[in-house]
Amino acid sequence: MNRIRTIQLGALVLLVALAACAAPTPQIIEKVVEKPVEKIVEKTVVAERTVVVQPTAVPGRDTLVVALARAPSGIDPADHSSREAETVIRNIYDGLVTRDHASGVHMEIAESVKWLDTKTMEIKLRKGVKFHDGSELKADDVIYSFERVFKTNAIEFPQPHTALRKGFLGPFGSADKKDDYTVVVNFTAPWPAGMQMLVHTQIVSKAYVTKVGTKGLIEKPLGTGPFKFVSAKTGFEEVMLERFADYYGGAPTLAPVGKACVSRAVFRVIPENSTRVAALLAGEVDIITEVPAELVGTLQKVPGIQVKTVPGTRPIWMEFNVAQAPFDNPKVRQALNHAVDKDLIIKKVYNGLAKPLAGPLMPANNMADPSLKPYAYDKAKALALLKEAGWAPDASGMLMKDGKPFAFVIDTIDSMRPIAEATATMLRDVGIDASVRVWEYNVVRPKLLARERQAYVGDWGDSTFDPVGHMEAKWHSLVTGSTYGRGNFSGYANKRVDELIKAGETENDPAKRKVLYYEAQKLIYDEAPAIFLILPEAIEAASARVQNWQPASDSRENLHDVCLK
Amino acid sequence: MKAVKILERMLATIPIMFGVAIIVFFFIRLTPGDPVDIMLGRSAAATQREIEQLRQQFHLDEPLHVQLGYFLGDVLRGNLGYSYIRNKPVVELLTERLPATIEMTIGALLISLIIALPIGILSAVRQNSLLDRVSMAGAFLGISMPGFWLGIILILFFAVRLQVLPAQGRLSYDVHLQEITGMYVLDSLLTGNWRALEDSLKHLLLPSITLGAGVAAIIARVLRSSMLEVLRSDYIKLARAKGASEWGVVMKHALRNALIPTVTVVGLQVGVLLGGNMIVETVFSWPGLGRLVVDAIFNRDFPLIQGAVMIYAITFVLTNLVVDILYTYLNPKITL
Amino acid sequence: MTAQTPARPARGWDYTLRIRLRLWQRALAELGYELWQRPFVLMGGVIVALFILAALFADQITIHNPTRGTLLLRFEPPAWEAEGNWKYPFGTDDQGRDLLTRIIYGTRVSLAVGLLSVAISVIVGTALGALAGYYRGWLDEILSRFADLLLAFPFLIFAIGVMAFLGPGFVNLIMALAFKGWVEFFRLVRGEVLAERTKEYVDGARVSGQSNLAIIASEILPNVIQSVFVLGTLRLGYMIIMEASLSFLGLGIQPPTPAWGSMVSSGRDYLLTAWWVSTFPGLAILILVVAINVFGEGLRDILDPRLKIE
Amino acid sequence: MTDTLLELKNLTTVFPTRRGLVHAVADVSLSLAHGELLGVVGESGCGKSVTMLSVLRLISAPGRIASGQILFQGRDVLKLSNREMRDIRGRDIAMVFQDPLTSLNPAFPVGEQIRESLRIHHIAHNHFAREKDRVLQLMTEVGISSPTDRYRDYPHQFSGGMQQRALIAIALACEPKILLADEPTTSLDVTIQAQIMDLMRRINDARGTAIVLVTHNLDLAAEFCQRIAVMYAGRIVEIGATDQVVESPQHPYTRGLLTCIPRIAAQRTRIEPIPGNVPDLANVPRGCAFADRCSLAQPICQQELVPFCEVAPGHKVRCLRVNDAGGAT
Repeated sequence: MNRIRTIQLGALVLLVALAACAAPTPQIIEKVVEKPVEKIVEKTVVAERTVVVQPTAVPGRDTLVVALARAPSGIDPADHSSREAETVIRNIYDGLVTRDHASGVHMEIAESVKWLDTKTMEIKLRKGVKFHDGSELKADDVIYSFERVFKTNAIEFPQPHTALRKGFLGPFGSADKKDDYTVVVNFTAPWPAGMQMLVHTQIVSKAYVTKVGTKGLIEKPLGTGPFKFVSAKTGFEEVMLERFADYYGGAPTLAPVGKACVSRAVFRVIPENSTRVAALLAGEVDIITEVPAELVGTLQKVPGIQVKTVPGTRPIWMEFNVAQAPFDNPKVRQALNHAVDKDLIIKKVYNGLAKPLAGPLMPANNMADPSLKPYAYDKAKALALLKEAGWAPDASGMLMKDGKPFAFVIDTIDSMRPIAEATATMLRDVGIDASVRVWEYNVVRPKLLARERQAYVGDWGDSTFDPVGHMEAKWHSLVTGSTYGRGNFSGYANKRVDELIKAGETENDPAKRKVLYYEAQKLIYDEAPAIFLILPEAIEAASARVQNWQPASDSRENLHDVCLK
Repeated sequence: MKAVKILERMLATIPIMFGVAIIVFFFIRLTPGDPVDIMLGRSAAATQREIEQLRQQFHLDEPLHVQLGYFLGDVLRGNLGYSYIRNKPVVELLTERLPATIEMTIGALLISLIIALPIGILSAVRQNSLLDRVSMAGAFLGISMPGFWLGIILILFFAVRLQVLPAQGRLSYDVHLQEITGMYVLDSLLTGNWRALEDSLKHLLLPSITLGAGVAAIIARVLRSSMLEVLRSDYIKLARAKGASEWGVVMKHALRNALIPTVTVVGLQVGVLLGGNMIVETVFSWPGLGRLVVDAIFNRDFPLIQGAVMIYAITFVLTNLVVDILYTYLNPKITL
Repeated sequence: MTAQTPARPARGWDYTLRIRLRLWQRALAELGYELWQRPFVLMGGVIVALFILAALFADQITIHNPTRGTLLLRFEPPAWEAEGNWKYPFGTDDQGRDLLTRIIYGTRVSLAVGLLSVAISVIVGTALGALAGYYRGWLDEILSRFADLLLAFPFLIFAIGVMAFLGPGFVNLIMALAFKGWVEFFRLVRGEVLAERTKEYVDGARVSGQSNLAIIASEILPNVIQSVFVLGTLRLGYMIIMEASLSFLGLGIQPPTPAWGSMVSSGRDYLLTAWWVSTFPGLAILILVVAINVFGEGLRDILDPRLKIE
Repeated sequence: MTDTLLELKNLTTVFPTRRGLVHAVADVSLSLAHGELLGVVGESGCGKSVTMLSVLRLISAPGRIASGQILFQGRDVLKLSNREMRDIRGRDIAMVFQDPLTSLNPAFPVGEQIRESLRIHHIAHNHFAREKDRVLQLMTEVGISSPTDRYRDYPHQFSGGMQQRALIAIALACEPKILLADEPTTSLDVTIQAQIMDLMRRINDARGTAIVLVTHNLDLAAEFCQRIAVMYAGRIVEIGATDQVVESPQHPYTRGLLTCIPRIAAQRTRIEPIPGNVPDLANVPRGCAFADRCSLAQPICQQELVPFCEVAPGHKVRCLRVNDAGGAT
């Protein structure tokens, strides 16, 4: 036992020593604040570079190593479903358009994208964009890429199936070639979210994919992006890319334009948080993703390490089963919204690196209603509302109604456990006997959709910055077999909200769209099918050698302009 | 003669493997509810077609014995089903990751032997000395030390603080190695790639120590107690009476006999090493079976779990086959 | 043979029982003496006893709620650290819950899972082992083959496999552990019974007209019970480690119920900032298991030296 | 006595135990001449084996030789370095152990174990073929048939008698001057016993090897040895030429040993087994250790250590009642 203690102390001494060396280093956190897309994208940098010491300089190294928390599920641009895959794909493939670090959309392979009418889009392509095999990208490749994503059973490997990314093309109808550099896309309905959604579709080479097939494409991806694929190890545990010498330069409106800065980029999977941080400290990797909020303080004190955060795109709610007592009463749901101290959770659990949510959409969403304010933490109001609903505290302070206590189980997944437990604790403070149960997502999800559970703490990605992909999934009533309500775990069903969501999807006038979505948000906000909790920031860290690096809100980490000192 | 016996012993493992497959088959019967529902929970938009596909794979609509027949037939043909999460045949996933796990297991076994043999021998020879007491106390701790904890401490010390050993992975990104067996150390040797050899050994060291520590403790204890027993025996007295040096007595006469019970225990410990992989592979980002299984568990990837458990069991059975054969060479009395 | 039967009531059941009790008393006294001679073993026993007491009286000896904390008290360091507070001797966890309280309650889970899974293993293993060893034949053949098969699986991997399909939970955990745990008791008892059944006193009992089951229960089992007890003690530590490993992997006891394995696991992300969260539960596992092993091995040396090293 | 090869002077070997210090060998003096056949007789636990192990300094810790001298060819072996001691073991003084099965290393072929003796003492200059030839010769000599075939056999493939022969071969390998034979025939059946004893006698004849035969069987010693020492509770209680000891035993214990064995040759008037038990060696009575079991014991026997009394030239006995005892014969 002594041995353990000694090692333990050794580890502590070590950390203290590391910390001590860095005592005078000021805050080097950078925050990027986005504004709605209509405005000019601006960055507010809280603190620019401070003098830092390099951890371990491997001389003459021109390879950027990025540590991911999970392995990409596969790197076919049409057929993947993980953020890690998105990051890797983003560096090999370019899309017609891309997004900056916030939510602004910029032309990439496309020279211009124009709506001919509400359902027809004309895409003009840049000339001279080369695939990694040297062939030029033309209209046929774009059409082929769209069809690969959209057509039923277009992906033939391993068994014929429909691409996982189909949803991103919305009401896609057909794509026609006007000439080698012009494509016209016909949608079956207006598609206002089209531009934001287009960011997520990357272009593959028709000639290459028809030659090697999907299997070949996965084994050796080939795109037009800043890096070309070199090799991947077992299950994409390590993906190595190298600079594409004939790169056209990327989006002209996003500086710097030109070839990638580093000659090689490596993505390596390090799932354990502590190990990922250790690998950065040891100088084995240059950038790490998904830094636990607790470690921000520690890492900031380490010389030669920079920590950056951006507002994330995965808001967290606690959804009630509104079909079931006691949550069938909106007053109870509002009361619980008032009972949770979001600021304390942000301060303690997220180390200050999160924002409170005001309703169903994250603040950065282009259609988020800025007039909605987060439910205020107000115990008295919560108790008053609960009293109106018939719940009164007994002698021990526990809420009772008709002789029964207010007790329920909050389901959650492992990564959400801390916030779920914190929420439960706060609810217990107002006399509600809430307990937490941790599930695996795949197990609990069908139960939630079957309305078998009582409450669920979880998140839902909102990386398109548009309500589409989000509102219809979370807050539209469930329509089995469609994308509507696929993530509606509360069972919330409001006819008016459904109408508004549907109307918003096809309304092309941004102002009118706003009206629709603002009304929907207000309704959801008032009826509170969930406790609107928080939006955690994405935290990344890098060694000081890494320059010009910016975490991406939508996790589409672009290494194109990152340099190594 | 011996060869025939060994062959017999090898053949005897075949029914065991069959039994393993049957037990693994029944795993899916343990699931409360419909396994297909649980598996497809992941994609809400599970099409009828996907459901049908799954039902077909498991032959869930057939009677049990027919299902078993299909399953065994598939296993015999090397078809362990299809992983939903990874979109790949299970066999492919397992075979591409097995070498990494085997490499680490062998590394851990070697490390544990390197630690355990001298400690076990010395503490028996110097029974009740300070060395004996300290190393036996250490052994008790080593058995119950949580693997991930030791791993992180080792990373902090050797990778972060001293920066002499890597914290994660199997090979540095800038070292090129032509893969033949998938076991990097072996591949480096086969291709005469010394740089890769050094690099892969460095990467192997910390995980092996982490994984091997507990096993080293057990082996040291077993070796010590059997050494003590052997050292009391008459033939050791005789060896001394012959005038043999103490080194000769201990290393030749005693060790050889003390190894006999130890070898059996080492064989059993391989099971512990295989189980420990899951935790250590996660800590050190080692792309082996263990991590695959952990992922599979959280994703309810039943075919993958079945396949992995089966592969583990088969590896274990084969290891013990090797141990049995080794045993006959160590112990002349046993002819299998 | 029937002629023999009337003779039995004279040596009535209560008589045999009394004799047995007296023998047991003597054995216990001897055991106490032997333990007194081995301070380390005794200490191991005392530590195990303390853990058991802590588990039994967790409600009485703790002042905090094991599952309820407040974020305001998140990551209070252990009392002896700079900002420590003796109200939370080992500090608090990520939910601001007192770590010591949780560790004490965690003892319940560890011991309950350990004891119950060993108990089931003992009962099933002993019963089947006795039947197989006594009757031999096809029953023995089937059971032995099945036991051999289970031995082909490494323990943790088998338990993980079973748990992955069963789903996490207290009862499932015990079932998964006992599912493989009985094999060793089966093999032990079967071996002993095989050896015992040929002895004279068994023949004697058979001649005196006792039924087979009665012979197994009253004549053979008392002779193997010591070995079973020793093996059971040693397996207890192993089962506790298995429980912790499964909980660590998220397959065991579900939070917020405090279980050492899941406490260690959920604390590992904080190892760099709040080392105590996973270290103390880890130490608890370490100490209890070491104590059980020291005690168990001591018992083995005293009661049944034949069982040396599994 | 100029012929003395080995001489033990006041040898005392002790073992600390939880119950106190055990004097396994207490103040034993013995001498062995070149080519002599000496018997050391006593019940098990009387210290005879420990005496032999002491000669080779093979007492395992925590036991130790507390005092006395062991002179081999005039040199005190207790003062030799470990290295020098190892040179003596096996080469000058060899030992044959009681249980041949457990004394042979089960992990090595018998032939190799014989060869090891040669190798250790560089008898054949570490020349394998010469060593092997010598081993085969030794095996033939001790009566192991077809040695070439049996060279690679393991101990468990040998019968008990053959194992004992192999042990003797190991002991003889370096042509030692002294052979310490510790109960060499106890675990063997009668016919084999006779063969082994025969073999040892031939060795003594042919090579002039002095043999110390340690046995609990006084008759065996009587048949084989020239001189006999009787030990009881760590001490020699009677020593003398075989005829003296067997024909006119002076110590009641010796007589007890003789009467324990039904003999055909000498008709005994009564058979009296020795009553009582061997005393606890950790707690040996101050006086005569045998007093508690002795029918002739008197209070004085219990009080002080009984000195040797030379009843005839070379025939010494530790008994206060020598004369009375003599009358009992």
